[in-house]
Amino acid sequence: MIKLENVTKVYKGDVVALKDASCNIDKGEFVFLVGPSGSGKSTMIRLLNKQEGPQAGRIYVAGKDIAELSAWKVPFLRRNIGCVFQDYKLLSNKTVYENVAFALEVIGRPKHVIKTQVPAILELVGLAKKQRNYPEELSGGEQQRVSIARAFVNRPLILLADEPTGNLDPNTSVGIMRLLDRINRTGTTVVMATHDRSIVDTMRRRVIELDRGTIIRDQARGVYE
Amino acid sequence: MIKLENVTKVYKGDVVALKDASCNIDKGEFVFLVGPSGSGKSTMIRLLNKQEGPQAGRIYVAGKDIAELSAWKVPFLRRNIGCVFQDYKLLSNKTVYENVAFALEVIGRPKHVIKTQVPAILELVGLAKKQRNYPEELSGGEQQRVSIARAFVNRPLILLADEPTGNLDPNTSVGIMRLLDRINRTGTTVVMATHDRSIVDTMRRRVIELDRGTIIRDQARGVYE
Amino acid sequence: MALNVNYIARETGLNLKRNLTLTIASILTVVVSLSLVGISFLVRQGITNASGRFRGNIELIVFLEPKIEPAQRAAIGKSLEENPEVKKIFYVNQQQAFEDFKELFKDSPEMIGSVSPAILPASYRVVPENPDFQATRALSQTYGRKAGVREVVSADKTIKALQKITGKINAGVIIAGAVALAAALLLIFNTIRTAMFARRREIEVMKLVGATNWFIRVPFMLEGLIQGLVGGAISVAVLYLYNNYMTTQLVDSDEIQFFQNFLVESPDVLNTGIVLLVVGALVGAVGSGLAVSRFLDV
Amino acid sequence: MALNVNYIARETGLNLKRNLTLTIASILTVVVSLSLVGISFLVRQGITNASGRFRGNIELIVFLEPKIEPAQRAAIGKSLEENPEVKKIFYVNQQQAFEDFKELFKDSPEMIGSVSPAILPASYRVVPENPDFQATRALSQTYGRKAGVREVVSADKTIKALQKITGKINAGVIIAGAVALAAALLLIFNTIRTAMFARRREIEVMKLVGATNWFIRVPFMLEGLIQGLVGGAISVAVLYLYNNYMTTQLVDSDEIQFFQNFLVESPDVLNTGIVLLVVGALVGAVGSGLAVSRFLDV
Ligand SMILES: Nc1ncnc2c1ncn2[C@@H]1O[C@H](COP(=O)(O)OP(=O)(O)OP(=O)(O)O)[C@@H](O)[C@H]1O
Ligand SMILES: Nc1ncnc2c1ncn2[C@@H]1O[C@H](COP(=O)(O)OP(=O)(O)OP(=O)(O)O)[C@@H](O)[C@H]1O
Ligand SMILES: [Mg+2]
Ligand SMILES: [Mg+2]
Repeated sequence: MIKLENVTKVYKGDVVALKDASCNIDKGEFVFLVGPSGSGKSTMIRLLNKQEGPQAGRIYVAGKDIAELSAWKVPFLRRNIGCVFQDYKLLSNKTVYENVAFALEVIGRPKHVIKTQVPAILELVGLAKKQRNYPEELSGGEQQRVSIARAFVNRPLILLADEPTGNLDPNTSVGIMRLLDRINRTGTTVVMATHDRSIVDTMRRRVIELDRGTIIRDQARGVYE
Repeated sequence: MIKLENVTKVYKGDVVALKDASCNIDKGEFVFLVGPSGSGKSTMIRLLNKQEGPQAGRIYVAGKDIAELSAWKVPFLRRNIGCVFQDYKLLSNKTVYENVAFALEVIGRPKHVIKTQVPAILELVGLAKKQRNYPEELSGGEQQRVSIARAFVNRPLILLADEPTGNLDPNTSVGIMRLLDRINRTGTTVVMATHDRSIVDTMRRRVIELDRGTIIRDQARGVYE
Repeated sequence: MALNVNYIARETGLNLKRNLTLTIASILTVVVSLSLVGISFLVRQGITNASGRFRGNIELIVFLEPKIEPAQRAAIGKSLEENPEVKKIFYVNQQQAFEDFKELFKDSPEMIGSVSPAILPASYRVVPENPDFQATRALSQTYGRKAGVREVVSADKTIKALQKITGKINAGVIIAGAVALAAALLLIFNTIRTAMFARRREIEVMKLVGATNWFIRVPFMLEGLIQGLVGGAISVAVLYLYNNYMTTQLVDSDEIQFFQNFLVESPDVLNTGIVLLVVGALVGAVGSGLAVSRFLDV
Repeated sequence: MALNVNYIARETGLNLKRNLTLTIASILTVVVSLSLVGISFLVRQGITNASGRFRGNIELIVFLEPKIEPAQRAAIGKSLEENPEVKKIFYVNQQQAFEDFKELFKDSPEMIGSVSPAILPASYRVVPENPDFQATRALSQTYGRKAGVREVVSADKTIKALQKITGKINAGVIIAGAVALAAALLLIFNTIRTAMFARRREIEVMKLVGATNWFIRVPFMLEGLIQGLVGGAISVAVLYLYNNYMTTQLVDSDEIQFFQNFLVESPDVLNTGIVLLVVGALVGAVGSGLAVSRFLDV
């Protein structure tokens, strides 16, 4: 499903965010991406949905080299990849409901589908009461959950989650992880960057560890450290 | 140092974010604020530095009722309160160095002081190499550490930290907690909202637990749950 | 990609409402700049009208000797009427010449005092078949030599001069109008760009969630179109108020007939109004489309 | 609170550089709108100059009978000279009257053809001591009754009419200038507000870190001042180019002396330029100060 071949990403000022990284993630896998702050986890996720391009190496998503995707096809790639951004990236002019609905409108879902699916998913993440609020009027954890809801409301093939529980209390985190697990069981490939030791240690899934841009560990049924 | 008397904060749409909350925090204390997502932790912090005002109750900071502070005095209150915001609130047009320096410029520190103190504090939070970068060019955890550096570069009387380790890996978190502890030992009152069970359980400091806006626990040398 | 009309309408409406500061700013810019353009167009129209009326179509005047015999005068008239080069003639007797003179100089009574009917020569005003420089000159030479004719004045120089003046004024006003229009376009686009800059994050996020460029662009363009239309409509209203005010002002000043020449007809105002609406709508839509594009490259 | 000059200068410089899109937008708006204001001021100045030159200062003309005795003529002249109400007189003989007439109607040769020196009366042009309506009328009645005087024309009506015309044109152009200025202020403030809106988060954060209102406001105002000055300076350059172009155009058209009346002197251009710079600087600084305030309430 996802394949990285010797991918290197260098930011201006010679910051090597990813160095010669290679890995292969199959359809239906659940992968934790761990590593200290600044080790390149978010960079890897940004490369996968073509928010940025690598300096070297090839990236295949669903069998296609995404470097060769023409600009107008990129949106279609992104529709197959749900993404929970580390900084949420909510639309500040839209309500919670509209933010989540937007991901469905983008793929042209009819109104009645939107009207049933959006409240259902908001219920799942515990935001049923906040539908009419704007992102500014939510707590940090609530905003994070809106981002999670938006990322998988359209049942993507791949779910990239960049620290989706960073601003959530342990109980809510467990709820979210159950949800991710359920989604994963329906066949969605999940890649999740996280700092949460207890989650990684409880779930015992594949763990890829980064350190200063290099993959230093790739372990099935791994732990945080 | 900080005193809340029956404070109630209601947002539009009848969201009761804080309900009849009372507590007393002495100078030099270290307090963890815990509770599920949306329970009112950030609201309490926003009330303390007068980002918002309560509907009922009184809030005293350093012996003064902050509701009676005239508008032009609010900046001076804020200079005594360092704040790590949950969403960092960095100035996107300023580099890391400039962001931290701004907190010193605001209180009129001379240039040579700024020139020595800013690099020192950035070194402490592990960002010595990122001084010339803009917030956009930093990882989530790095941005969070800039926010931390800015909050205590001017040695405030009170340090409010809203989930300062939410985007940090365990090791970096431990480093930051050591720093906070050191600051606390110099006499600074620290109030920290957190979801990190292991930090709270390790430090064993006073814990105030919120649930749907109500203080349900106020325990010296407490644990997360 | 089939765009959902429902989605576009709703999205546009919400954008207009929720970014009220930016909506108002854009409409304000459109109103102010298009009103300036509209007014400069109307002034231009007024000047064109006025210069059209100043110009007669009499190209040749055959002045007769004041003491000419009536028979001689009739002969000259007949010869003129029969000349194939002449289209039409008017006889202006001495009294009429004086009336004309008085009319022309009614604001300069000292000029009127300096002449009397007996002094002014009678004349034939001649409209040549062919209002061409050569033909006019030939006629003028033919009749200048006739007995009883004091002088033939060919108006070609006057007309040239008048044309030069009105041409220059016209060119000046057209340039002013073009400059005002260019300025308006620049200002409106500038405001749209600034407003879009304030929303660049939003556009980026839409792109990251999988929206295509046109999916994002169309509501923004519709938004710009509406802002342009609303702004255009308001400036049309401004234009009508201006024109009404000017019309009453000009008609009021009937002691100075000169000004009435500058009156602008309703159809002209209507045309200018339509131009404003179209310009507003176009620059709003196209400007927004262009301004969005800058941030679509994510 | 003592503001740190160093800080302000650096902060302003960085703001100008790092918000280049907004800086350019603001300067562009200032340039376009102030150029329009400047040009309308210059046109106003030109029209004022022209109408000043059209108006003479001769208020009374005593036309003499064409066949007046030289002695009688001299008597009238003497009487005029000795009259305490009269400041100055000029004698215009028949030939001079004809020359004047030719000069006046050089673009209308058909008028010239209609008169001859013998036809035009000689006249005394009189400048009254007191250019007042009553005094002029009294003089006119006194001399109108004298033998040898054909008619006395008091120019009061002409002057009134002329004043009315130039007054109206002037009022119109002043209004146009005021409208342009108001439009410019509105447009500039509008742009500043939009630009500030794009930076509202930044302002809020500064406030939350403990900055006082003036600490935030002063660099923004300085920024606006500089944008206004730069924009003003560019529009002064536009103004000079415009004036140079117009001057060569007008001087070129020496066959139509009429236009030369509209020439604007360098000091006028300089004054207008200074006004533009001051307006630009003021509206930039004050506008920014006001626009920031909206977001300071944190
Ligand atoms: N746009 C950019 N320009 C320059 N450097 C960048 C940019 N984006 C990221 N970096 C740098 O690249 C490195 C990797 O960043 P990345 O965001 O991938 O880290 P991360 O593993 O997600 O960290 P965290 O856990 O703190 O979110 C960091 O050192 C960061 O400063
Ligand atoms: N501006 C606002 N308007 C309306 N409701 C608000 C606003 N700000 C916060 N709230 C609501 O108030 C409640 C408390 O919010 P607060 O940010 O204090 O939660 P929190 O304890 O910090 O949560 P988290 O751990 O997720 O950050 C939440 O339900 C939130 O939706
Ligand atoms: Mg990251
Ligand atoms: Mg919070």
